[in-house]
Amino acid sequence: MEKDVILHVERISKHFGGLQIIKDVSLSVRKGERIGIIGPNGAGKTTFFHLLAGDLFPTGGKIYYKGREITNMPDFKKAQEGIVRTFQKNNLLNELTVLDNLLLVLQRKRGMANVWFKPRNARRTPPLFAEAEHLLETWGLKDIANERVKTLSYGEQRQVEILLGIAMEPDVLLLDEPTAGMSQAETTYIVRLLHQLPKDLTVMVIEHDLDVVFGLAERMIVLYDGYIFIDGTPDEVRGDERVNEIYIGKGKTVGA
Amino acid sequence: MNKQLFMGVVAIILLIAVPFFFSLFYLNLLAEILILAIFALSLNVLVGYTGLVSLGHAAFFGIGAYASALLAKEWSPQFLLTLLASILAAAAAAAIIGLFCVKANGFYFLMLTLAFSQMIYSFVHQSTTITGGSNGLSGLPSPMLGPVDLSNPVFLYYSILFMFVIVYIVLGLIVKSPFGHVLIGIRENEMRMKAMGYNTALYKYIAFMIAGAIGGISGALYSSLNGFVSPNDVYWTMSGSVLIMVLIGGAGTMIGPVLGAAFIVVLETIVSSYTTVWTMIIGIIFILFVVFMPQGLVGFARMFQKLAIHRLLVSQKGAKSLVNNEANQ
Amino acid sequence: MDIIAAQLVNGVSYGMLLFVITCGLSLVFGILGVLNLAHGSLYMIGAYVAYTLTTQRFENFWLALIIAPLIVAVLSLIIELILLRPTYHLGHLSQVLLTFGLAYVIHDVTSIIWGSDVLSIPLPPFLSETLHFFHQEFPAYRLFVIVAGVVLASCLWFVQEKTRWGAIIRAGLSDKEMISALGVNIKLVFTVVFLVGGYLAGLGGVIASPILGLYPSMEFQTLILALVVLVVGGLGSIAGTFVASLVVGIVETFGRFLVPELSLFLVFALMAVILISKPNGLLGKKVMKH
Amino acid sequence: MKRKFYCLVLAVLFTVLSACGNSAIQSTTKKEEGSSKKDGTIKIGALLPKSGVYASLGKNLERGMALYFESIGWKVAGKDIKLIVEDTEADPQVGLRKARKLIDQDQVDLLTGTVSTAVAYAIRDEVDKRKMPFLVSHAGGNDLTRSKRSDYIWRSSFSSWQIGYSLGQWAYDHIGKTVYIAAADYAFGREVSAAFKEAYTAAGGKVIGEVYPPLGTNDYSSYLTTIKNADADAVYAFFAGSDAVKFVQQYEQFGLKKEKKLIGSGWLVSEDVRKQQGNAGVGTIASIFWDYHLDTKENKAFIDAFERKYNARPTIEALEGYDAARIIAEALEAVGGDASNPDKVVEAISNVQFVSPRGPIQFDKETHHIIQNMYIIETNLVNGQAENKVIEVIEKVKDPGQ
Repeated sequence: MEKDVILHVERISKHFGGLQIIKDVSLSVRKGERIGIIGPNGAGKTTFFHLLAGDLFPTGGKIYYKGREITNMPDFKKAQEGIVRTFQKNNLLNELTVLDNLLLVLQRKRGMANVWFKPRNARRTPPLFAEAEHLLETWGLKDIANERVKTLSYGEQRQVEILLGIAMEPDVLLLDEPTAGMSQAETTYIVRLLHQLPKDLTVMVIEHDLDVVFGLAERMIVLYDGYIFIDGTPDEVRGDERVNEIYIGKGKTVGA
Repeated sequence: MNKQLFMGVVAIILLIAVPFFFSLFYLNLLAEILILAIFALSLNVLVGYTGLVSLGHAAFFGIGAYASALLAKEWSPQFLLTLLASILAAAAAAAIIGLFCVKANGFYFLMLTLAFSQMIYSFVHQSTTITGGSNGLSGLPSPMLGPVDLSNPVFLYYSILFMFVIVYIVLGLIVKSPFGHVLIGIRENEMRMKAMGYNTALYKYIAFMIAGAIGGISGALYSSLNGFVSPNDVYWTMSGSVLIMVLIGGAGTMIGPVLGAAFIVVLETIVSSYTTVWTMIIGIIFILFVVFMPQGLVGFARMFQKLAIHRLLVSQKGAKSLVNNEANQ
Repeated sequence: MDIIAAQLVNGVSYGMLLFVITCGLSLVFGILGVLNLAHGSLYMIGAYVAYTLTTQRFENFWLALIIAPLIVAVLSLIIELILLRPTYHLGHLSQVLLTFGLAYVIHDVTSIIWGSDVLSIPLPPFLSETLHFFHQEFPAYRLFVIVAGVVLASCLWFVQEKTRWGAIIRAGLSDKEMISALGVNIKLVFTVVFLVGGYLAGLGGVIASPILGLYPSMEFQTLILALVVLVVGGLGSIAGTFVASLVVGIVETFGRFLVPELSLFLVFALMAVILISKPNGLLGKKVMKH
Repeated sequence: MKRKFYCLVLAVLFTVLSACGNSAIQSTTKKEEGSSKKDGTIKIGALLPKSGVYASLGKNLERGMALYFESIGWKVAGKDIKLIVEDTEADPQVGLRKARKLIDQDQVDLLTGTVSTAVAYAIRDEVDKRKMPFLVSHAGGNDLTRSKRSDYIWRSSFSSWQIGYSLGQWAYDHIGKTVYIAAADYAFGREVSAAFKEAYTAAGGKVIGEVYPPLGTNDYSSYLTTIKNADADAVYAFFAGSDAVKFVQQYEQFGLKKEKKLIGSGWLVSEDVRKQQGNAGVGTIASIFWDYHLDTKENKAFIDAFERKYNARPTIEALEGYDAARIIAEALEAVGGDASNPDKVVEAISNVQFVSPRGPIQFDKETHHIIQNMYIIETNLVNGQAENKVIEVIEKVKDPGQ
């Protein structure tokens, strides 16, 4: 295995009953790579993420991370190890404020989640709050820090979703349709954010908006019917006629 | 925060003063309310903060009560000893039961906890030679604190009050701590908490044990206060009524379960002297709460407070600064 | 050998009794998602109404079997319209609590109307006879209960699988929005389902009470039993409820036969074992979260 | 500002309340000087279940008491009688709470009642500590007049032992040499069957098997099939209330009645369940301390009065309430209506004896338990109705007290 390979997937597959969603997928991801994943609906993109993040376990094959096998590592453990995913549909702590959502991430990162008898507030645990404030400021979410998530607009919730993922300080970030359902302005904003991500962070992104994904990715994977259809540079994918066929065949046009 | 502390101190002073002014009946009633409040607070850790609705919490109350009673009867009535034994016994039971229960969610969790508590009930009910069967154990020696005999209701009341304050403070700290916030996070969205890297099953397990251990405390206090234990302590109706206390009082708040316990005990004791249809009254109140006051008595108080403040703001000039001043004191 | 066969018949008849008690609860929960904790209370009303009808009005069990469940159905229609329909926005948990409060209210209302004495429903002569087989004797009424359970299960199966209403209901199980898309008034579906659930509860009351008797607090006993069967079978599955009824009935009967000391313990142990090994019950649908 | 206000309220509250007296501190430090009130009323507290499974028993006890007190115009030794009934829900905790309310709040002179033995045991220490005369009018747990005996607790109802033991010899002589025991699985059921077993085996009989279905069992079919296939001459059963209805009915339906005589305690075929059993109870033999068809003039008078007032047959619990009320009234009469000294009150109770509707009764001063006749009754069909008939009297049955 190459030295800078961070994630290595070896012939994984996933069945649900008689249905095979993922078929023999193999993939090597280098540290710092930006990979876009596209494919028609039902191609298995989100299931693939579930397998990587540990929400589901593969029925066959192996996953290696930093040289270690993690195939059957549970989801929370993978998150701790640095494989972090965002959700396709907003999946936040809706009754809590943005700040509280963020603090939950930070308190674990800083090893404070098991403090029992000290209240968590700005006076008693200042470092947490300082860091949260800093992050919110950096990401331009300071104004809504004390709003409950459920009162935010969809686009704002999306931003919080991504912020939580980044705040985890992952090594591999799996973004599941980060701009879905966003306005043009919000999309532009998110894309700019994503461009600012640290260079050594590995990012895999599922995205239907091809403009976004081609702008972001240096490597493209087209999933079709549970297997890797094409794995190449954005230019190769763009030039491949079969890609258009897949989309059209499924009644969809490439967004470009 | 300061205001809260002040209110707390006032409440404690009032509770300390009670034996000087109220008759023995009210003192005993209050002691019982405090014990059931501890019990409700312990369940609230699960229901209110972790989002796990248990219908088997009486198991820990009963285990605590029986452990304390058996120890007092067979070995030594030392209050601290029986209390410690009850906590350990209840925590151990929670450790075993929790192992199976925390994997389940929602309704399945509820039914599993019910199943385990009913199994314990049937054991208690059946093991006549140890537990006295359906008659329970009575005639327990009165608890001793060192050389002091706690058979005097006033001393016993103070011991119970002391335990209540301790439990309230400890739980109050826990739910505000980072750990407590993890529980709240699980209540809101367990999947997200996992994605954040939290081993939610472990946290639920710990919450289950905390709730069990504190439930054991309340059971031990109950057997010390009453001088007897009965299988009713373990029966599902006990789990049901403490659940009602939590829900009527306001789940997920600290003071709610305490108010709920007081409310139900008073209703059951006072109202039932005048009418036999007090279950109907509880039922109607319960329905009204669910429809109009989903946050329970606490929500009611808050709404009232808001109204009062609002009125103050409207009626008085400069009232706003007054309110602010007080909040900052 | 005969005694084993006899116990098996006992188990099946007890199982069918459980099914008759539980199917209404299962139906309502499966479609509405609301666990109706007043189910036992509706069962009790059915039983008490049948008692009044058989002993004071018509002195005819069959008439009571037809009328009493209808009265309970009307009552549950009223409950749905007044209590549940205006509160759907509060969410399922609140509605469960509502039905619990309702159970408390009904508890006292029935004790005001019917008192606290132990009562029983007299049976028509040919149902109170005793039949002989396996060199053992069985009350004819037990066999009637088995038949009633099977007929009820077949009816429910037929409606669910073979009729338009069944199709709508099955759609409702998986996707509430889809029903609306089909152009069906979802509120009407809910009302009808709750009404049918009430009817079944009442029917269960009439059929089961000649065996189980009528006494104060019977509804909570029944409710717990029904909940156990429901959860063992798996939520939202009538077939699961049917299987669970048989399993619980047979296991409990043989448990009482082989280890009578554990009678009280057994049914809950069975439930715990099933829930631990199959967290969604015997035939429950796996809840997919994504 | 607000804080000052609170302190002020607190101070005012303290001063106002301290004027009230009767605080817990006072009553636990000072010795109480009798609770007799100057207003000339005697307060009697009754702890009875008014809700839950035993509600109808509580109701009948209350009716019986009211019937007797009414017959003496609610007056004893020139003082008014006030009866305060509290609902115990047959739950020991609630019972204790209510007992404390009656003692502290209502300042009753005397306690009576409790259907549930668990409740009686639960309040035993409180009653003993507070020196409150307590006449037990139903709860039959043996230990109440044995190991848990108290100077202030007397029992006018029965003990489990009396019920079970009285049938043992008779069953051996008249029914058969082998029995199977089936009893509800709770202390009462177990105590009664143990007492029966004691007498029956002492007489030479053999117990083939025992089974204890839980209280409130739905379906006895499994147990009955087991019993049916056992080789016993008779079945001794202890069930009460709805369990008795179900058991006796199913006993007949599963064809046991033809093969094995059903015998047991009187609650198997008592007034409140016999009608509901249809005719399933016919042929049953039972032992009990009173029956509706007991042919004495005292019983006739009692039944007449009860039926006139309530338009229903009295149950055995109504008789218990009636007798308890009479014992209380006669004891109070003997102390001249002065209930201030509990020791004198219990002394007076111990001396009460009269011919009750159930026959002559008096207290055993050693055990504090009632000495009474036990009756063997048989259920027969009379005009299409199942009715009991007394077939044997066992006189002056006395609990051994240990």
